Amino acid sequence: MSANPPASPPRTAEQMLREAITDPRELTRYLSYLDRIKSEGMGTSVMVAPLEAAINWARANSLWPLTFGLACCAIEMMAVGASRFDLDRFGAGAFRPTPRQADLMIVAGTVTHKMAPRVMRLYEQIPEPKFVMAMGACTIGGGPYVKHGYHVVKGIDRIVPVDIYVPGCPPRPEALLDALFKLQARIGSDRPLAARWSKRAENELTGSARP
Amino acid sequence: MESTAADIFLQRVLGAIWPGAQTMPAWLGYSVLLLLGAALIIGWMSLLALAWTYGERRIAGLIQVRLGPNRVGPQGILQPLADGIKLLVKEDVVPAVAYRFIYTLAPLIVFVGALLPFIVLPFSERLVISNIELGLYFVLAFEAIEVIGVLMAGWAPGSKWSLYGGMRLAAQMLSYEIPMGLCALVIIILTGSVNLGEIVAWQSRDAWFMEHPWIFGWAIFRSPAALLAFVMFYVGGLAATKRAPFDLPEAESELVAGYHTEYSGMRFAFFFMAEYASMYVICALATILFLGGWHAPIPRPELAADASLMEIWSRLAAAHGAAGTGVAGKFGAFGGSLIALLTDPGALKILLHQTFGVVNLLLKTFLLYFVMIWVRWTLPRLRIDQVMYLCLKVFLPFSVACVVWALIQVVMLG
Amino acid sequence: MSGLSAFLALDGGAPVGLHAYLLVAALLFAFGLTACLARRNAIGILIGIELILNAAILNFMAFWRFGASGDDVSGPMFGIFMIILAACEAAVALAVLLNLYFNFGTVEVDDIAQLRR
Amino acid sequence: MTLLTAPRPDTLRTEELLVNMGPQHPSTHGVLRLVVRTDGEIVREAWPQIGFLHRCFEKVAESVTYAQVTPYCDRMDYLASMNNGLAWCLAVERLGGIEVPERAAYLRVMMAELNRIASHLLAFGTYALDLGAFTPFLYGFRERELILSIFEKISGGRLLYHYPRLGGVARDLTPELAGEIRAFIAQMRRAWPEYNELLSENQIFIKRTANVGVIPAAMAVAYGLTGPCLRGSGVKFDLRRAKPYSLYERFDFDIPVGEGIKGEVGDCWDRYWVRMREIIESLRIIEQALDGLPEGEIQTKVSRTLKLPAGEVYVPCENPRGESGYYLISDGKTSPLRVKARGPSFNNLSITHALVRDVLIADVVAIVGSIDIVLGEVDR
Amino acid sequence: MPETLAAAPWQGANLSFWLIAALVLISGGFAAFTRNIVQAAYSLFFTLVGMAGLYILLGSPFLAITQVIIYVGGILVLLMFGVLLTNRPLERARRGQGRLYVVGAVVAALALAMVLLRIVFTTEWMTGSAAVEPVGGTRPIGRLLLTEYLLPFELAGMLLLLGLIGAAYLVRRRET
Amino acid sequence: MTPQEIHARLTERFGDAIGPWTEPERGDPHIAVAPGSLHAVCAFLRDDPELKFDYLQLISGVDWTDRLSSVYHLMSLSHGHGVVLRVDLERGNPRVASVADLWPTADWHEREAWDLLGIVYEGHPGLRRILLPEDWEGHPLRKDYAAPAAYHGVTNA
Amino acid sequence: MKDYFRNLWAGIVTTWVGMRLTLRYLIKPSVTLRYPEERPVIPAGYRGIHGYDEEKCSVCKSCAAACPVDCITIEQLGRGKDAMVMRFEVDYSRCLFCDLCTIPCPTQCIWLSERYDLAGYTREECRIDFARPKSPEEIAAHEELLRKKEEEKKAKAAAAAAAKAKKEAETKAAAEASAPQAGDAPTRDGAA
Repeated sequence: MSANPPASPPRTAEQMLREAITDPRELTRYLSYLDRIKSEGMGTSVMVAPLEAAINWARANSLWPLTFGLACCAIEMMAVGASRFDLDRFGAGAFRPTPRQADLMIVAGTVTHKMAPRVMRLYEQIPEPKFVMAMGACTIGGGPYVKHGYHVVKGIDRIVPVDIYVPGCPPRPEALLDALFKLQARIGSDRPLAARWSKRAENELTGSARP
Repeated sequence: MESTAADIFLQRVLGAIWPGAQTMPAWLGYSVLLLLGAALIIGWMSLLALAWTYGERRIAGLIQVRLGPNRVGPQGILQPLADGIKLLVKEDVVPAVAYRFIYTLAPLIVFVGALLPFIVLPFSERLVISNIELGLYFVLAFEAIEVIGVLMAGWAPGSKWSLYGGMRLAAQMLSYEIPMGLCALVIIILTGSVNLGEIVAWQSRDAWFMEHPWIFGWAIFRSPAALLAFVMFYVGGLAATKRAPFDLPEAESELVAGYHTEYSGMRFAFFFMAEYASMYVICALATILFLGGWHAPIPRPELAADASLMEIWSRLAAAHGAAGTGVAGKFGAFGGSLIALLTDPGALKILLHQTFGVVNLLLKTFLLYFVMIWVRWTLPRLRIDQVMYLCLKVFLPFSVACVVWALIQVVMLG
Repeated sequence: MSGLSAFLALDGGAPVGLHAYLLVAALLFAFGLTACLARRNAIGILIGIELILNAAILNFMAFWRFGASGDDVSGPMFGIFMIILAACEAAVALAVLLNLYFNFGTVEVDDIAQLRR
Repeated sequence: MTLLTAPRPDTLRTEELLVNMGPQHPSTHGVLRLVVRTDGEIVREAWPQIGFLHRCFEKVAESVTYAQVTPYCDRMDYLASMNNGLAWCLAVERLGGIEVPERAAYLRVMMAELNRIASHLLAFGTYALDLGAFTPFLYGFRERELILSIFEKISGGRLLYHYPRLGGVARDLTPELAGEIRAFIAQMRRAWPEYNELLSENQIFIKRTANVGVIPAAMAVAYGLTGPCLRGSGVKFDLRRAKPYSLYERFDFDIPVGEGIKGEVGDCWDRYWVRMREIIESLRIIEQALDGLPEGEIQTKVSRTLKLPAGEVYVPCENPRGESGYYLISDGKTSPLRVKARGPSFNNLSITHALVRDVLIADVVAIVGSIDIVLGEVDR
Repeated sequence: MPETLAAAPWQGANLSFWLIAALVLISGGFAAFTRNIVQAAYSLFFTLVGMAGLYILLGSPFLAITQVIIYVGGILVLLMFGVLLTNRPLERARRGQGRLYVVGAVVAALALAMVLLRIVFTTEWMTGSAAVEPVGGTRPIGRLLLTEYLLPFELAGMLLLLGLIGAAYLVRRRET
Repeated sequence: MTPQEIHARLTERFGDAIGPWTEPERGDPHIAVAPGSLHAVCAFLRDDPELKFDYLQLISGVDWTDRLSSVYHLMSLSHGHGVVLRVDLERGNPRVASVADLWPTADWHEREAWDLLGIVYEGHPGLRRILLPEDWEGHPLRKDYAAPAAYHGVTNA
Repeated sequence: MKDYFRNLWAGIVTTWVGMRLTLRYLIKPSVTLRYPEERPVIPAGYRGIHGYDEEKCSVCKSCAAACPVDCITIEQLGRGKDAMVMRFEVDYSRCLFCDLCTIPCPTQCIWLSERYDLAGYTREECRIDFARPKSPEEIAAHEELLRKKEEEKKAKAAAAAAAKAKKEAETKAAAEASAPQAGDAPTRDGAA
């Protein structure tokens, strides 16, 4: 028996792939797919780096969330948009009522089986690039309802790929802001031009394999 | 054909920079001119939209005791730029059930509809793309094109919310157009002209038995009918630009996002820019019609000269243009004529005068712009039948009364 | 190329003349008439009528512009009156149409003819 | 899939549109779905579809101990978590015969009333948002933040407090906090007239809400409406008066009812106005509770593995949205046999179908907003 | 060798004419022949705007703008409103027109077009000199409306009023 | 009126359909009603001027593992008194008359009891699932209910 | 007619009143907390992420038992007083922050702290192990200690058993003059 490492390092896409896919033929196909994404990224990096930086900068600083609240956490989400915390300071305050114009889906609250198809559809309706924030314990893993909640989806990552997880029940508004910063940081390291179409692909590959 | 500013520009100025312009096919010349004008207008529209989305968010922030965007760039001024770039690179989605052609066309028509009034909208006495006689009539007419675009946007994507948005706008438009037109008629009656330049000129003429009336020369101070008409015109303008409390076509809490529910990315940005551009058109038009246009509320030195800036420029450019040979030389000549223009005392005088006018107009326009934002963040939304009630049962009788008053005033006071 | 160019008067010595306008008007009129005859939808018929009216206005304008009388404003005057009439006609037609729709649930004229009570 | 719960197709006429409002719709206050049958701008009928937030509370409650149910109760009506926890604790205490110290009862009342204000402020804000005014929402949230900071200090949570515990409350009130509450009361009294200036008295707001969605008193009772929805129809019924609990009988307060000032009795404006006046009444109660707060214990000893005697009990409490109660059946074990939660929003929402008949789309939003539902307790 | 700008300033106008004529005819044809009534209404928009352009070329900007404000802003919006109200707007299935009808109508229209075109191109029209610019400004129109054309003007006003009343009467809500 | 007085009145009127009075040690007393006469009892309770139970607080289904019950909490806003009715039902075939025609509020409560416990309310205008999706299997609040392993492909473990 | 003008007047006045209010607010200072620079004052007793003091913990697992969602997982080496905490993991994708776990703790080694920020890029980051990471030597040492204690215990038990057996034998011998076999030594309990 050995002591656990304090925090496991984030797994690479390849690792996740290997864990997720059992069929060897499928796996080879996906891995070659991944290689192509990577090589395209490498090949064009010198040329497009400044442009990519600009695009990333714009995306990170203009994350329009979808007006989409499910339960308790939605109230804290509203509080973040309100005067005291003022999400608008970071350019993310323009809550869009329609998924077509949104970039960020803050899934705030318990996702039930009845709601799950709608969440999936909303996610699909958001044009690329799209980001998903799982806010609150219920969204991340079923939360308090994980044991006896027969009607609760035990983790939103079973139905849509998640970019950032914000635990809490509900998380403080500051925690949500922190998560936003972390998301912005992650967007900053994206390769939007090299892998234009690849985000969805990679999500399909590495994230939760959606049924 | 009379020689217009366009002809002068084409024949002399362009010719001065590039003598070949004189011999190029006419259609090419017109196309270049067209593109140039369009680029200017679109540039100005984009600038307005960018600046005022930022402005609106900051003002809303102030009203709501918060800060508004202040992180992206110094004090957040790069926020609209980030939004713009993001929208530009966002995936373009066309719903499967949409009528592709009309779906694609709708934002462009809305955009063009918002763009057209700029053709005749003056910035100052001389600074106007086309000073046609029917300026006011033109602006009012081409506001309608935007409505057709919105109707297309409402129908094409096959979404029910969009459809409701489009139909609401149609109903709304049929009600606000009439009182707005009548309010404009008040000014037409008072001034006896539909030319925007003349309307402004009328507002600097002697009034109230004063020689230099300044602020009292403005239409709203010349006649109580005009004051009332101004208020109604402005409120009607709110409806025309789909701003709160008349934002029914895109009522967020009722119709999701109304007619642009299904639009994303750049197409949505077109609607967005069109909204801010038509806000500018309404505010500038209200300023020109009722608030003295480019005339300042305070007295200013009489700097106006008869010669137009274009004349001087083309004269200078022609003088310098002959000297240049080769590309470098031509650019040199262009620069030279520019410098000469900027140092010419006559031209300087005109420039100063025009700049003063532009600043005046923009200040007043932006004040109205601010009021639009202020109203938006204060009032709840009306219901569609209340909009119709307001326009047809309140504004219509009052605007008719204003017209009658204006007629009486013109007949009695001459 | 030169033939087309000549026809279109692009390299000729004068602006396009009366014939060009009359051509456009005639075709538009024919379109309008077809729509009136072939459409079963009442709104389609209305659209056809609008096309015919526009063709007529264009004729008036063209004859006024290229006709002998060059100093009055009879052409636009006719146009204005026709537009006013068209507006009036459209309003009434639409009212009739909505009435039909409420009563019969359709705006297909054939169906309405059959459904006549 | 989406049409499964939609009305039968044969009840529809073809030229009318069947529109889904929600579950993601800006004005359905969460995940309510309204299937509306529209004819142009007119909504002929609306069927509320619920269950998108069904979190199986009742099943969970059967599986955990009495003490462990309390935090789940907070999540029922997450806007009035204090009141919900209170209702649960009262039910358990009554069946278990547990005495609550007087100081704890006073603290419970104080916090419940503060939470009522917080909830009404949110209702005020979101109602304004429904009607297209954005700023009142933020002003409401500004005052709400003050309450939240008080709650944070006394319970450690911003939204879900878990403050009332079986047999008492979690923590005591410090004198500094009492001062803060008094400061809040003063601030709230300053802000209240501003809300009215901005929204309540605004002519557009009145025109949007007066004479819209009128609920006659008899209909309100028949549909089991409670809280501001019932009182908005002019029925003077408040459980704090009718069946006092947690020493409410000691406090002096008025029960605001709809008077039809701007239109008919029982319209949206009346319901809204009842809420606004309840804010003031709650302030009065809090002041009295602060003044008369007795010294003493805040918690009686309750066994960790509490077993209730077999029996059943139903204790209704007056929540911000109406009668909220837990019907608790015990069979003598450590966890309940059955818990049924009566959420006021569940009943209040059921009137929607009867209320939304031949109104404009904008009115649907106004009506649903005036009922002020929280899906957490509708779906449970 | 194309003419230069300086020598032939009217060339732009000619080009514009043909472009606009093409727009008018194509969209007009579409409005007449498309099977989808909503698309017909939308293409009518382009026809009407194109007609406004032709009026400008013919020297009457006033009529052009009137066309836009009344036809596009009023009639077309009404028409579309009617279309959207009565057309089961989201029902994408379209019913075909009767085939026989279409054939007959197209034949008739073609015949008519031929006759018209023949008349157009064979008749010796009595034309004045095109160089004379007719007056089309606002002022003379306004003056004439209240002098020479006063009677038609008043009649038109009366007609509008009657139309308004009639329309309102037709669509009034009948209390049952 | 106290529940006991109400019980006395009901027994006087309905006889055997009403169960015997039992005063519980703790908590609320209830009146047991035979399923067959529930609707008549409820109608009487609502319409009798002295009782006038105009307000139905809630209907709850209960699974006792050997039987099911439907419990009605009634209250009179005008008289201020309340009563609890309980109808015991067979577990295999739980059927009872709907009271949605007496109190509209019963509509949703009965749909919920059907949804979660499978109690059939006869005469209900539209007894469909309310909280769970229409194609959900089973009635979760029954004591022998086992949650499905997956629903529409979303695993539930 | 009277109503018409009254409505109109009310509309104008109330609109102006509302706009005056928002204009007043335009110049009021904002209430916004400039978050990343200005940190909020988290009051004492805030129910944030757990705090855990391993030194105090007696590994009684009553916190885990009190948790309604079983979000606390404890692994240990040894039992009772000698237990060493190998893993004290809280799963924040389940935790309710209800404070129920801190009540039964006899040593106050677990409490809810003022930390709140936990956002991570993966779901695994939501599980936090509060136990101090142990080096292999430490573990080996502890195992050694356990074994020693076990042996001691065994020896003690054996001695006690022997003594008891002896005593019993004596008493029995005294009674019946025949001694039964001593009982088996207690089996060794492995680390959980």
